[in-house]
This record gives sequence, structure tokens and C-alpha cells, in this order.
Amino acid sequence: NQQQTPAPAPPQEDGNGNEEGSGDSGSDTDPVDSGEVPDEVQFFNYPFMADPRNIDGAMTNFMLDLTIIGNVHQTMTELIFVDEVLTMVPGAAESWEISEDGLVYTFNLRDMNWEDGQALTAHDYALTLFRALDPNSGSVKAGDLFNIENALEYFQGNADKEDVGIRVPDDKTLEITLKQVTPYFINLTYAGLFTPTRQDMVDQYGEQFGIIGDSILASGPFKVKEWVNDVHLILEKNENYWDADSVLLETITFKMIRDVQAIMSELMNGTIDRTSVTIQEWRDRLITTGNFSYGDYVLAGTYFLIFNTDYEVNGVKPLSNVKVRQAISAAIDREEATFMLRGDMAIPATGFIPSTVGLDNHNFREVTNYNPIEAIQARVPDPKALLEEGLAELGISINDFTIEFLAGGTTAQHRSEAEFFQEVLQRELGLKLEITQVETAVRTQNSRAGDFGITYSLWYAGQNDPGIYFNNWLTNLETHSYKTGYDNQQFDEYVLAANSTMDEEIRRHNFNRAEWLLAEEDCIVAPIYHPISSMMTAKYMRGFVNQNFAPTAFKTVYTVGRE
Amino acid sequence: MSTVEKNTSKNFDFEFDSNKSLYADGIVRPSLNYWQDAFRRLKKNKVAIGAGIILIFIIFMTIFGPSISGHSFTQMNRQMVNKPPSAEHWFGTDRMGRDLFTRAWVGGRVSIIIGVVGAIVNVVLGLIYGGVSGFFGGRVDTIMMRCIEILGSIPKMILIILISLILKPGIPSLIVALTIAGWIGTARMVRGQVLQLKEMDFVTASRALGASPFSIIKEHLVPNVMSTIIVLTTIQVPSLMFAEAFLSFIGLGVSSPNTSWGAMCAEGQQVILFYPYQLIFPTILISLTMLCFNLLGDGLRDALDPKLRR
Amino acid sequence: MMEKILEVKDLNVSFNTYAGEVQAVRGVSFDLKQKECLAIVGESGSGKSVTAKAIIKLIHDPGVIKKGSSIKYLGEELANKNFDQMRKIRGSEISMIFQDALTSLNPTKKVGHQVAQSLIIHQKMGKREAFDKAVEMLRFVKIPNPERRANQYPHEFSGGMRQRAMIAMALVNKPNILIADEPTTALDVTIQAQIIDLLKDMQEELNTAIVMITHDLGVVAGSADRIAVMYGGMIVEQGPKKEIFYRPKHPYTWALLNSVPRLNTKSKETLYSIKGTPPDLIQPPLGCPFAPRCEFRLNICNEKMPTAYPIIEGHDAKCWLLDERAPKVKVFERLEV
Amino acid sequence: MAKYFLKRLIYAFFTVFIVITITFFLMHAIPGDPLGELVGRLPQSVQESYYAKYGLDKPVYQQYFIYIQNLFLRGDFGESIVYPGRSVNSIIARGAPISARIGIQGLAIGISLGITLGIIAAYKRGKWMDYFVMFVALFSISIPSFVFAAVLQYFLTVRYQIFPVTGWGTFAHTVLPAMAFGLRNIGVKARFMRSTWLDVMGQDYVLAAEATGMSKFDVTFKVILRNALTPLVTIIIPELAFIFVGTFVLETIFSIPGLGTYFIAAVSARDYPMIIGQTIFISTLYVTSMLVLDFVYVLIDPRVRLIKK
Amino acid sequence: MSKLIEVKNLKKHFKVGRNLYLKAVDDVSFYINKGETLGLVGESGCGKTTCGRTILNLYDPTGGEVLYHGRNIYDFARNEMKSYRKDCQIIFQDPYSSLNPRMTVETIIAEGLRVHNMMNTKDARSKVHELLEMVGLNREHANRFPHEFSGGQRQRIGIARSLAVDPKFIVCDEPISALDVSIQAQIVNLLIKLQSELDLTYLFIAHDLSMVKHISDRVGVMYLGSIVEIAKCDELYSKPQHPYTKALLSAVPIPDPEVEENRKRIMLQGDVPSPINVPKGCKFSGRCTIAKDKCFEEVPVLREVDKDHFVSCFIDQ
Ligand SMILES: Nc1ncnc2c1ncn2[C@@H]1O[C@H](COP(=O)(O)OP(=O)(O)OP(=O)(O)O)[C@@H](O)[C@H]1O
Ligand SMILES: Nc1ncnc2c1ncn2[C@@H]1O[C@H](COP(=O)(O)OP(=O)(O)OP(=O)(O)O)[C@@H](O)[C@H]1O
Ligand SMILES: [Mg+2]
Ligand SMILES: [Mg+2]
Repeated sequence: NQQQTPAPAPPQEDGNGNEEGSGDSGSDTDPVDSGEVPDEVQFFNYPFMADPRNIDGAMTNFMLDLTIIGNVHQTMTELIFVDEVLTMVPGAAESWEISEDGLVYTFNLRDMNWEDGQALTAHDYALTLFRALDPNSGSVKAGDLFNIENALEYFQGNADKEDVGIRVPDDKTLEITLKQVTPYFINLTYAGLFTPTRQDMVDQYGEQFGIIGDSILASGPFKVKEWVNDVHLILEKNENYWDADSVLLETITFKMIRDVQAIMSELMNGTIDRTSVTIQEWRDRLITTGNFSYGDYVLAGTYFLIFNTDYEVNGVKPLSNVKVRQAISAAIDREEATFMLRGDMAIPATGFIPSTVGLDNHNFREVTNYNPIEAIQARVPDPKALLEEGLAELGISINDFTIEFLAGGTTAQHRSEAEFFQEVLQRELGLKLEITQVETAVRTQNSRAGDFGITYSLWYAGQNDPGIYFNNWLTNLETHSYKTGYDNQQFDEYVLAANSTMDEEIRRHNFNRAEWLLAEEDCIVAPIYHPISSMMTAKYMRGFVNQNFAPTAFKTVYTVGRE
Repeated sequence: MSTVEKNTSKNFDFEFDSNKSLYADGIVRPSLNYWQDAFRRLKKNKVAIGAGIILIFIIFMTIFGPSISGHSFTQMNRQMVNKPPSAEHWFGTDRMGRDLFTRAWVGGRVSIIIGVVGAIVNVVLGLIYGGVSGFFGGRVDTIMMRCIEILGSIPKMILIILISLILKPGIPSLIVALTIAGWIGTARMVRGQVLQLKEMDFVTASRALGASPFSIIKEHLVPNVMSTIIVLTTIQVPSLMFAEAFLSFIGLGVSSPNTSWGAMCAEGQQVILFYPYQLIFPTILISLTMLCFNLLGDGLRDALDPKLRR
Repeated sequence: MMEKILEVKDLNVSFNTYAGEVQAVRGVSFDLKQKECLAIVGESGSGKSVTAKAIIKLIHDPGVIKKGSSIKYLGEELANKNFDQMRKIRGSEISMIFQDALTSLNPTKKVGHQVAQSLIIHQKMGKREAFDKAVEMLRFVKIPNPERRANQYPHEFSGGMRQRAMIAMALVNKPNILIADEPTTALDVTIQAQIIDLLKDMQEELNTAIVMITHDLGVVAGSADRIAVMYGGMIVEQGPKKEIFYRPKHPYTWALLNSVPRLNTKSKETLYSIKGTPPDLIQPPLGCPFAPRCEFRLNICNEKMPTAYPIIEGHDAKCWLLDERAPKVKVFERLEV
Repeated sequence: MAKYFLKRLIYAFFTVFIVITITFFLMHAIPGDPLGELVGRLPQSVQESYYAKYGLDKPVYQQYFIYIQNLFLRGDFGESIVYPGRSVNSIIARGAPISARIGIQGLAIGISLGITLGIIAAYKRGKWMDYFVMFVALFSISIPSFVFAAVLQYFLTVRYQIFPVTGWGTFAHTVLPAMAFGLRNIGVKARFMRSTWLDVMGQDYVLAAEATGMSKFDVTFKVILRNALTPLVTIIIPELAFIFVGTFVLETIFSIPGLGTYFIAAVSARDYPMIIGQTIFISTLYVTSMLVLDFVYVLIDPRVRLIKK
Repeated sequence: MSKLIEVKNLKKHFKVGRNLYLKAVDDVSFYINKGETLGLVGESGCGKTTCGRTILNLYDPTGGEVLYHGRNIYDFARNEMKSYRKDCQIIFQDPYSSLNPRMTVETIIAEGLRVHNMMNTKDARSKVHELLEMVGLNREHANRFPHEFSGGQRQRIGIARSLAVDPKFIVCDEPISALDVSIQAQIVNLLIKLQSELDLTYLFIAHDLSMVKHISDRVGVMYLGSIVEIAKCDELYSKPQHPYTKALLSAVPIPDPEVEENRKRIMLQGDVPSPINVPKGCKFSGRCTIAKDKCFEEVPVLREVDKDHFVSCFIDQ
């Protein structure tokens, strides 16, 4: 039995304007002043770096798509900051219950209508789940649902639809039965999979469903007005939304802008109203204009080095020795790396789990009170000596080999990262790296095949749960995103134990041990920094609510005093 | 045939010129071989010579420039990040505090090597292919030209990208990728020339003397396409450098830690608003080099033009 | 005596080239009378074509007609005329046929239209009318099937027909002067005879005066009235045809006349030949341009340019041998000096 | 004539066919996986169903035959992998006209200015004006287009907000990219035109035309231009084929929804159907342009006859 | 006198299209005696060059044979062919394209010596000097390049090149037509001198009939790929038989005003027809002033009308 959770896998990994950050505070815009009068005409322009692919919650995994879905559909629940604490609040479900054994989830839906006035029922929500599980649809989301009773069997064609633990007792109730305790499952309810789909639309549009504007029938605050591929996607207010009264924006225009510089220029020129900025120079310049309010958010992500213990060069496996790995991890000054590669747009890593990820309503880093980077640096005062020691155990000398460093991709940023580590390891340890810079498509293939020595990567948290971070290093996995040859029963036990209980205490302990193994004791990964995103918003914008780990919803947004 | 009366005049002017050697039979031009003559003409072309001198300077700098500055091109410096040009760092520093002056010349090495080697490979391939096709003519020619036509109709960019992906990244594979599409034009041109030369009387004369095809190629065809080839090579260098810059822009250029002017331009373009010097210096270098190669090419074209002068 | 319709005096033309100033024509003077055929003969590069082009001021950059040159057409000075004034004369009063008929016809324009061109320009004719006239003209120059041919392009014509088309083009406006630059050089003898015949007919029927440029003395013997012999950018001798043929005074003319075999000379007998090569016009010799190759060179020939010595009315030659101080020379049985 | 073109057409067809074959196999030979990023972290069974959906589970030769079948029987280029549900046909149909618009405008700028400058330089040969024009031309060739485009964008959109930074729809959106596209063309065309013009100007028939008393204007436009156009057309027509596929650099910098970005993106994402579809599109255009060229030759240059008599 | 070269029914057709042949040389027969000069005249495009080159096996013949010393050269084995190549040389019309602009005069002239391995470099050099002097240049010219010479001088270099391999037979393909009148005489004189000194045999191709008469012993007249008349020089010029020959002779301009004034020309109508669609019957019939019906139907064959005087015409038959 394997558990895999999807990462949000944003196509551009450093959220250049595409993702909403997972910040530490509720709103980055100026506090709502009740005396303000909203503008007559309400609109909002927002950049996207690529065309959305599929506006269909059952199918897509992409941040762009999910952002649109989050605004045209009503998710089952919503996740927002309430008094600076991320809290799940009712969405389509007015309330929900989880059974004692943690296996049965019951959602009670409110009265809602589709864009065209037809009533929305629990069947519509079930349809999305079934479509995701339909083996013919080839959905990338199916794996998320395999913990549902008989879901995997259904997917493989061994079970009937009726046997699957997705049931609709009445039009207003959706009942999900799991086959085992799944702590993260509730996190799925505020994302794309728990949005409604209407059968007649699917029938009508077939292959084109979710791909052309007309096929998208809204259930949320906005409906699709126009979608011109690669140019823009325009949403307008959905008058049939159950909470339409509180929606002020008339239109939202998602502009496709491919070039980061261009996005910044448009923001300067006022042709877009908000974006996430990850380039320090731009951030500083935009701030000095005084036209923007901003907030810097540490994103729920970690950049980290991954060591391939199976990497073989000249007949030896230099990275199979834990001392070698620890020496490398300890040799890197996180401050320097952060400054050189990100400037102010990152903070040095405090652990493998990002500083903003929570564990059942608490901050994981705070509750574990453990910093593997500090720990390893304290443990290894002289990395070079440890490296020699490790190499001596392997019977090789430092000049005998170079290690292949698989860069993250082909952009200038990836280039700098690779060059940085090459230079630093050479300087600190005398260790030579040889950089392989290949396109993402090849890079993914290489890392999956274990065709690298060291590689540098980023993981963003798709859900507010540490569990997903560890899955890749489980031993008996069919597919690894990074094949490192890491094989430690102990680690597997920790992770599985944490993932199959709802008990916070047990989970905390086991996750802590797993992180300790991964980042310190066995040192398979070396976390470097957590990225920061600066949300730049035009001064006249109001009402942004951060929904960490869920697509941003713009239903509360409005403008005051736009010129 | 003619009779000349005895000279009766006392006037020296009206005596027959006793110097019977008819000097007009001599040759007016000084004896120079073809290349000397061409070089003489090239020397008169101030612009081309200027361009040549600048190029030599640039090449000199790519060899010795990195050691002049006293900085290594990979050495980072936390204190000196994104600094504008100064006495310490003549071209400023980049985002990792590396000396851009040093990097510019190291990058120049790659750009120029790719340009020059690529052009040479292009030309050699084109020479051989076009030469064979043109010389043998007939069926062989038809088939070879068909092949070229097919290769020519595969989008160049696809070829370049595919090849650079099939081979392991690095300068050699970049060169292969860039030349795979480039030699076609050369081959066509060489073929045209050979077809023309083949019909020239001096080749017929050589055949009449019983010379073998091989010696005809070696002695008559190759030397005569040479000037076209030289000009073509100089003109191709810039276009190859350009192509490399484009590949760098889309992230398929040289791999780290090496850099090239194209890669530096691509990086500089990102920060054009903040640190324009990071874009300006590599751009000036790349443009200047291209300009010089083009000007030199133009000059060579004039100087080497085998107008059989009458 | 017939009227002079063209008087060229002291014509100097130079080209400023890379290597230096090419003095292509140096002090050429000649007259042309009505209905007369003046032949200019001379070695390749001696300045014949440049002289011809200079008459209608078709010398372009880098060439210049030097100050002091005078070209009088019917008493009018052409040297001072500007482009538009010259335009009125070109093609209507004075026409020109170029050396190479293939390259002188616009390859992208139908022959009929090319012939009609100067009618449209000078007679303000309509296109249709001009074209019909052009067809007539093609018929006149004996192009078979002129209606069809007028609609063809030059490359569809044979060499002889192209030359005829060129002649038709030059003659549509019945010019007073026709300048024919080697009209037959590229052609076969049988075709050459046809063209020469044609030119003679023109002269008769249209009263055209012809300046014919050639290096073939045979052609000259048949068609010219007067002959000018050019060498090294100068006219070294000029006079009536028979004077030049039977009583030449310049050693270059002698050489020219003797270097060609006739059908009646003896087989395999050594021909007279001029040694050496023509002078470089960038630095022309100080004295007589022919001196370096001249068998009868006097000392003065190397230093001083001879002036034209009149022989009889209308015949003069530039040679020091004609000076009274010079030794007398007797050349060839047939020719007396 | 018709027979000749039919023959050429068949040749062209085979050329494209071979191009398809080569590209198809070459593409599958290179490392990388179109679905890797998409499904990399999914369970094996989900992955398999995904591969099966795109027919990528079959051996390459089978995929090839299926592709060829679909292509020739239904003219179907397949469906994009990166943009599921979108047919390659529709992407090309949408993107190509946009790319072409930029290309045509840019080419128009390049050709008109290039020709004018080239002619001026030819007439002023050896004068400072000639040197100046040729220097400018060379310079325009020597600047990488992405640098020029970036500078243009910075000055005309950020500094002086004359044009919109990005986007598509109005004429204003096309101005900057067309300018950037045109720049290089100006240089190339000016240089080409100058030498062609000088060539034609030196021909005897130009002198002969003048000797008929033609005005300078007529000589320039009716004789020289007409004859100098032939070589120009021969270099422009193949270029016309390529404008439909756009330029990656400009389309990225100015966010133009043309084909250029799709093309490069498709290659780096290994979006097989997209790559092949576009390759077919490009090579068909190219081969067609060659055919058109032959045809145009016959029209504009009477000396060219396809069949010897 | 022995026949050095005998051409029998030689044919050379160029393929110019699908099933379309250009009959450049069409059934030509003649012979050349040792030590004599055969002149070959005819209008442009009538096949003179092709004929000369086919004899030297520079073109593959379409049919017929060329006998050298009585043996067919097309049957020669490789080494025999090589020695034939040495014995038979060619001089070209265009003194500009016939010399490789990138080679020194010495390498040009010595090329044949290298090809046939005739002597070592040192001997080759003195041979080159000897040849240069023989053709009226001097040894200092050996290290120069063709572009430094005038047309006449270049033509001499071409002659020296062909003489280097001690040939017996030289095809002179219009060696003087590109030259100035004043230079032509030099070359013709040189050729005549060399012939008597080296006992050479010439096939002298030209369209200048006066020159041909001057240098040749016998003259052949070609028209559209066929020989229409061939005879001793004096005989041909004094008693031409074929109407084409007559027209040709009557058209030759003579540099003597009095002669010219009293001449009667036979004016031919029209141009030479294209060799791709040759007229039926006698090829000349279309332009012939005295053609009879038969001429349009039947092809005349070359027949001997007088001793060594052959004509292919039905007139007087
Ligand atoms: N455009 C030019 N530029 C430079 N020199 C020129 C130009 N045109 C002619 N000349 C020079 O002027 C001289 C005379 O040339 P011209 O054409 O008049 O000779 P020609 O007597 O007509 O010779 P040919 O018999 O070969 O036609 C030559 O030396 C030639 O090199
Ligand atoms: N390689 C070839 N391919 C096709 N046709 C050819 C070839 N060589 C010659 N011809 C044609 O054969 C005919 C005879 O040509 P050839 O050169 O023998 O004529 P020629 O008598 O030497 O003419 P000229 O006096 O112009 O030199 C011409 O019509 C010519 O176009
Ligand atoms: Mg001339
Ligand atoms: Mg010939």
C-alpha cells in the first residue's frame, strides 16, 4: 500500500506571479476602512505566465487552472486565515462530520444554484470524484483518491461504481468512506477535486470540456466571460452565486504574460493590479514608487540538495558514505546561499519541512522545535576533515572523482544555482562538481531514473501537512521523483506510522524522527532555503484574503479610488 | 618589308630610337602571387583592416584577458554583488559578485570558438558535400541535392534543438548542433561553383592532358572555391555566434560553469533596468565582433573576388 | 559640301578608379557630316566606346567628361546641357546601338515595348499606336514575323535578330545621327553582312549619319566614308576611307592594315605583327602612345606628343615621322608614304 | 507546365513525408518524456493509463503508423500532450495567423526601409552616405534580437508609455514586435539591395534605356527596379514561409500568442504531436514556398523557362 | 602522306530534355594528314568545338569512330588513352578561362609533365623555360600568375602548356577570335612557326575565313553539325561548290575598299536553325537560294566532286 499525494507542481517553480503565497498573516492589503466607498466600476487584472490548460477539477493539477477553478466553483470547504490561524471554514458544505474511526466523512450541502439557475446537488460533487477515478479519463488526480474504499479497484476495473465509497444519500449529502485513516484527506476538500461538475455539460462538450470557455459552467462567485487562448481569460460576476451579494468585483481579467520583466513592467504601468514578486530589484523598485502595498511571505516550500547514494563514479560510490554527505551539507553556509541566490527573497532553511507548514492546527517547526541544519553544522565543525574521513573509508581521494550535479533546469537562475554550489564545494571542500544542465523534461526523467550525483530541487507544499514531504524516500515505492537508493526501514516505519493515524502526538513524534533521519542522521537531503514571495498590490485594491494551500479566491476583492 | 632611308637629320630628337627593346612588352604590374595580390588589395581597404585589428585584439583578450584582471571567473564575492564598473572590476560584477571583465573574456572564448570552429566545420562539410555533388553531377548530384532539400525543409530550430539534446551537452555538441543546419547553404554554393568551374576551359585542358579526377579536384577546383569559402567562413562566424546567443536565451547554450556572450546577454537582459552594464558589455562585445567579422568578410570578398581581370 | 552635324573638339574623358585616374579619351576631335558614315577603328581599350558614349553624355560615375571638351550638335553645345535637355536629344536626334545586343536589351521587357519606348517618350504616342509602329519598325529591319516577335522577350531572339531589334530601337525616331558601337562584332559573317547591309539601307533611306565603331577593317572597307583610327585614347589618324586604306601615314595604321591576312595573301607567310601590349591609360606614355610598340620610333616620340599633321584636306595623322625633320620611311609595297 | 508542377508537387509531398519520418524517429530518440513532469509522482497505474491515453505505451514504429494513418486519412495532427484536449490543428490554425501578422508587418518595415536604404547607398556609392547606411545596416544585423527587443520594450513601454507592454488584439500591440522583427531585416535587405542595385545599374541595358531618352525616374523605376526585384523576390519568398511560425524570442518578450513559443515549448516539453504537427506545417510551407518561387520566377523573369524547348 | 587522324561517322548528341537531343555533331567524317592543318569553319553553334573535343575524347561520342594512326581511340585501353592524351592537345578560344587563375605560369605549363611523369622537377623547370622562350615569352614569367598577362600573352601560355607534352596533334579551338587584330597575327605566326619546327598537325577551328585560309592546307565547312564541303584550301576558296560555302565566302569582309565596293554578296536569309529541330532534308535547304524540291526531302551525302574535294549537295548532280 502506497500513499502518494500530489504536489501542486506549479509549472514555474518560483511563483513568478502565478501563485499566491502562503503567508503568515491574513491580508497584505491595507486594512479595510469601513469609511471607504468602493469604486463604481469594479475590475481586477491579474497576470498568468501561461495559458490555463484545463478548468476541470477532476483533471488538473496546475496552479493556474486551480486558481480559475477556485473562483468559478464553490469548493466543498475553504481554508483561510482566521485571526492569523489557518482555518477550514464552510464552503459548499454548511457542515461536515468525520466518524469516530476517522473513516467516514459526511458533508451537508447548502442550497446553491449553478450559473444557469439549475440547482446544485451532491451528485455534481460526486461526479467530479468519479470522473477523476475514471480510468479512461487519464486524470492525474486519481491517485489522491485511492484511499477511498474500493477506489483503486474501481480505477483498475475490478469494482463497480456502487461499491466505491462515494455515496449520495440525498441531494444535499455527500458521504465518503475511506478504507484507512488518512490524515491529509480533509485537505482535499478545499481544492479542485471537491468542486462540482454537471453531467449534461460533460456530455455536451466531451473532449472539449474544461478546455473552452463555453464548457465551463460556474458554481462559484465568477463565471467565464471570454477565454482567448494565450491572450486572456476574463471572468465576470456570477449573479446566481449563493453569496453573490458580498461579491463586488464585476470582472477579473487574467492576462497571459510570458515574460517576468513584462509582468513587472505592466504592474508598473498599472495594467495589472497585483502580482507576486520574487525578484528583489523589482520588489525594491516597486515599493519606492509608493503605488503598491506589499507583504513578504515565506512560501511553504524548501529548496534542497538531494544526494544519490547509488551514484557511481570510477567504480566507487562517493555519496554512499554518510560522512561525505554530511560534510557537504555542513559545508554550505545557508546565509551565503540565500543571499547569493535569492537576496532578500528567501530565508535560510530552518528545516526540511517549510517553516509555514502546519501539523494539525500548529506550526510544525514550532511544535518539533528542531533545526536539522543547525544540528548538522554543530555536529560537523570541520566538514573538510569529515569529508576526508568519509573518503578514506571509501578508499578514495578527493582528486579521484567529480560528482555530477544535475541542475534544476535551463534558466539563468538554475545556472546560477549550479554555479554557486560548484564554487562553494570547491572552495570549502575541494570537491569538484560537474554540472549537467538539461531541460526540465529530461531533468525529470534523469532524477526519476537516479541519473545524477547531486541535484537541486524545490518542493512546494500542496497541502498543509508534512506527510507528503517524506513519501519520496520510502523504500518500496514504484516511482520515485528522485531515485537516491535510500533504504532505511526505520524511516519507512516513522513515515507510515505518522500517516496512518489522526493522533497529533504520534504524528509529531514520527515526523520529527523522519526529518531527523532524512536531513541530519542519514543526510539524504540538505535543505538550503525557503523562498519568499512579495505580494505587490496596487494601493487601490482591497479585500485580499490569503488562502494558504488553496487557490486564491477573489470574491472578497474590490477597489477603492482606482484612477 | 619596309625600307628606311638613311637618317639625314642632325637633330637627335629625330633619330631613330636605338633602344630596340620594346618595353611595352614587359609587364606593368609587379610580380605578386595571387594571395599577395589579394592581400595588397585588402590592405587598401582601411575598414576591413581596422575590423581585422579589432578582431585580433578581441581574440587576444579572450586568451589573456581573464588573467589581466586578477579575478577568477567563478570566484564569488558576497561583498561585491551587482557592483557597477569600477577600478577593481572594470565591467562591474554580477549577482554573485563575480568579475564581469573576466567573465566577458571567458565567455568570448566560447562564443568565438563556437563561431570559428562552427564556421570551419560548416565550410569543410559544405565543401566536401557540395564538391562531390557538383563534380560528379548527374544521378549522384540529383540524389545528393534531394537529400539537402529534405534536410533543408526540416525546421532549422528543430534540428538544432534535437541534436543538442541527443548529444551530451557541451561545446562540441553545440557546434555540431549549430552546424547541422548551417552547412547546407555552403554545400549549395560550393556545388554551384564547382558546376561552373567544371565547365571552365582550364579544367578541360587538364582533362585533355590526361589528369585524373582527383588531381583535377585538388589542383583546380579546391583552390578556386577557396576564396568563396574564406569569405563564407568569415560571414558565417557571426551567424553562428548569433545562433548560440539564441540557444543561450532559451537555455540550451553552453553549460556551467562556462559562459558565453550569448549567455551573459541573456542574463543581462533580465536585469536591464537595474544593472544595465551587465547587458551592455556583453552586447557591445558580441555586436562588435559580429560587426568586425562582417566587415572583414566584406573586405575579403572584394579582395579575393576572382574577377578574371582583363 | 555637306553640312557638319556633329563637331567634337578636344574631348577628354576620365574615370576615377581605385587604381587611379584612367584617361580613357584624350583630346579627341572629329566632325561628322550629314549622311556620312564615320568609322572609328582601333584596338580594344583604345577609347572607342567611351568616345561614343560621351557624344550623348552617357558617361556615368566614376567617369567624367572633362571641362573644355566640346560636342556640338547642329551648332548646339551638348557639353553644357543638363540631363533633361539631353534626354530630348537622346533617342530622337542621336541614337545609339550598343556593343553587346544581348546585354543591351532589357531582359524583362518585350521587344516590341522596348522599341516603342522612345516613340512614347519623344513623340508622345499612345502605347498601342507606338507598339504598332514598333512592329512596323521590326519589319523594316527585316525581322521575320514581326507581329509575333514584338511580343517576345530578348532571350527568345537569336543574336542577329537582337542586333536588328537594337537597330530598330535606335531608328524609330529617325535620328540624324546613329552611333553604332561594334554592331557586328559578336555575329557570324553571314549575319554580319545582313546587318551591314541594313545599316547602309538606313543611311540611304533615312538620311542618317552614322558613327560606326569597330575593330574589323573589313567591315570598315565596305561601309565607311571616313575613318578615324584610335590608339591609346587618341585619334592618331583620320581621313577619307581610301586615303586611310591606300595612303596611311601612321605606323599604327600601317600595322593594322598589314596584320590581317587577305584572301589573296600567300598561305602561311609570316604576317606582320605588332609586338607588345597597349599602354596603360592610368599613366599614359608622355609621348606618342604608340611609341613603345612602334618600329619607327624616334627619340622624340618618347617625350613629346606629336600634333596632327594635315596630309590633304580631311586627312591628318599624329606622327613625328611626318615632320619635315624626320627621316623618310617607306613601308610595304602597296603603301606609300 | 501543369505536368511539371504536378511532378514538383509529388516531389514536395515526398519531401514532407520523409521530413515527418525523420523528425518522428529523431524525436523519440532524444531523452525526455512528455508526461514525466505531469505524472511523475503519480502511482504506476495512473501513469500507465496516462501513457495509454496518448498511445505512448506502444512501440515507436506502431505509434508512427498510427500517426501516419491519422494524418493521411483524416488530416489529423493529433492532440497536444501539454495542453490536453487541444488539437494541434487548432493550435496551429490559431497561432499561425498571429505570428504571420507580426512577420508581415516586420517584413514590410524591413523590406521597405531596407530597399530604400539599399538604393540610396547604391546611388551614393563611395560617399559618406553609403558608408553611413551600410554601417547602420551592419549594426542592425549585429545586435541580438532579444537585446534589441528588451531595450525597445523598456524605452517605449516603461520609460515612455507609448505602447502596451504585452498583449494582443489591437494594432498598437503589434508595433513593437514588428519593429524588433524588422530591424534585422532592414540591415539584411539593405545590404542585399545595394549590391543587386549596383549590379543591375552596371548592365548595358540600363545605359541603352537611357540612350532612348528615358527620364531618370523611368530608368530607376521601370528598368532598374524591375530587374533588381527578381533576386529580391527569390530571397523573400522562402522567408514568407517562415513568418508563419513566428519567432520565439519576440513572442516571449512581448507575450504574443503566436506559434513561435509553442514550437520551442513543445520541443522542450517533448510534446510529440505538437512538434511533428508544427514540423509538418513548417516544412510544407517551406516546400510550398519553393514551388511558389518557381512559379513566380516564371512570372517575373521571362528568361526562366521551366522546360527547355 | 599518311593520315594521322581519321574521323568516321562521328556523332555527338547532347541530351537536352526528355527524348530531346541536340545533334551537335551529326555524322561527320574527315581525315587529317600528318603535318598538315585542317581548317574548320562554320557559323556559331554549328558544332566545331564539339567536334574537336569529341576527337580528343573529352566528350563521349554518341557514335562513330576516330582513328589515330589507324586505330580507334574509343577502343583504347587506359594506358593507351593516356598516351593518346599526351599526343593530342587542345588550345582554347578564351585566354581568360583557360588558365587557372590560382596557378603560376610554371605550374600551368608543367601540369602535363606532372600528369605523365615525364621528368623530374628540375628538368621540368628548364623545359618550362625553354617552352616560354619558344612561344615568345621569357623565363622570368614563369613565376607569375595569369592575371598579370595580356590576352595574347595568355594565349601563348596556353600554347606552351599544350606543347609541353610533345604533342603530335593539336586542336586549335578558335585560338585567335578573342584577341585584338594586332595580336592575332602574333599567335598565327607562332602557330605556323611551331608547326614547321615541331612537325605538328593542327585542326584549326575558326570563323574568320581569311585566317583559316592563311593557315590551313585543307578546309572543312560545317553547317549544323555536318560537314557540307571539304577541300584543299585554294580549291575551296577559288572554286567553292556548296551554296553555303559560296555565301560564306561572299560575306567575308575584305579590308580593301575597292574590292569591297565591287563585290556581289550572296545574302542568306534568316538565321541558323536550332540544332534540336533540324529541318528535314538538306539542313541548309531553308536558307538556300537555289534549293530544289529534292533538297527539302532527301539528305545529301558527302561526295567527291574533284580530287580531294567533297561536297554534300544535290546541285549539279
Ligand atoms: N566605367 C569605367 N571605369 C573605369 N574605366 C573604364 C570604364 N569604362 C571604360 N574604362 C576604360 O576606358 C578605356 C577605354 O574603354 P573603351 O570601352 O572605350 O574601349 P573600346 O575601345 O571600346 O574597347 P573594346 O574594343 O574592347 O570595346 C579602357 O582602358 C577602359 O578600361
Ligand atoms: N555540354 C553541352 N550540352 C548541351 N549542348 C551543348 C553542349 N556543348 C555544346 N552544346 C550545343 O551544341 C551545339 C554545338 O556547339 P559547339 O560549341 O560545338 O559550336 P561551335 O561551332 O564551336 O560554336 P562557336 O563558334 O560559338 O564556338 C550548340 O548548339 C551548343 O549549344
Ligand atoms: Mg567598346
Ligand atoms: Mg566553339
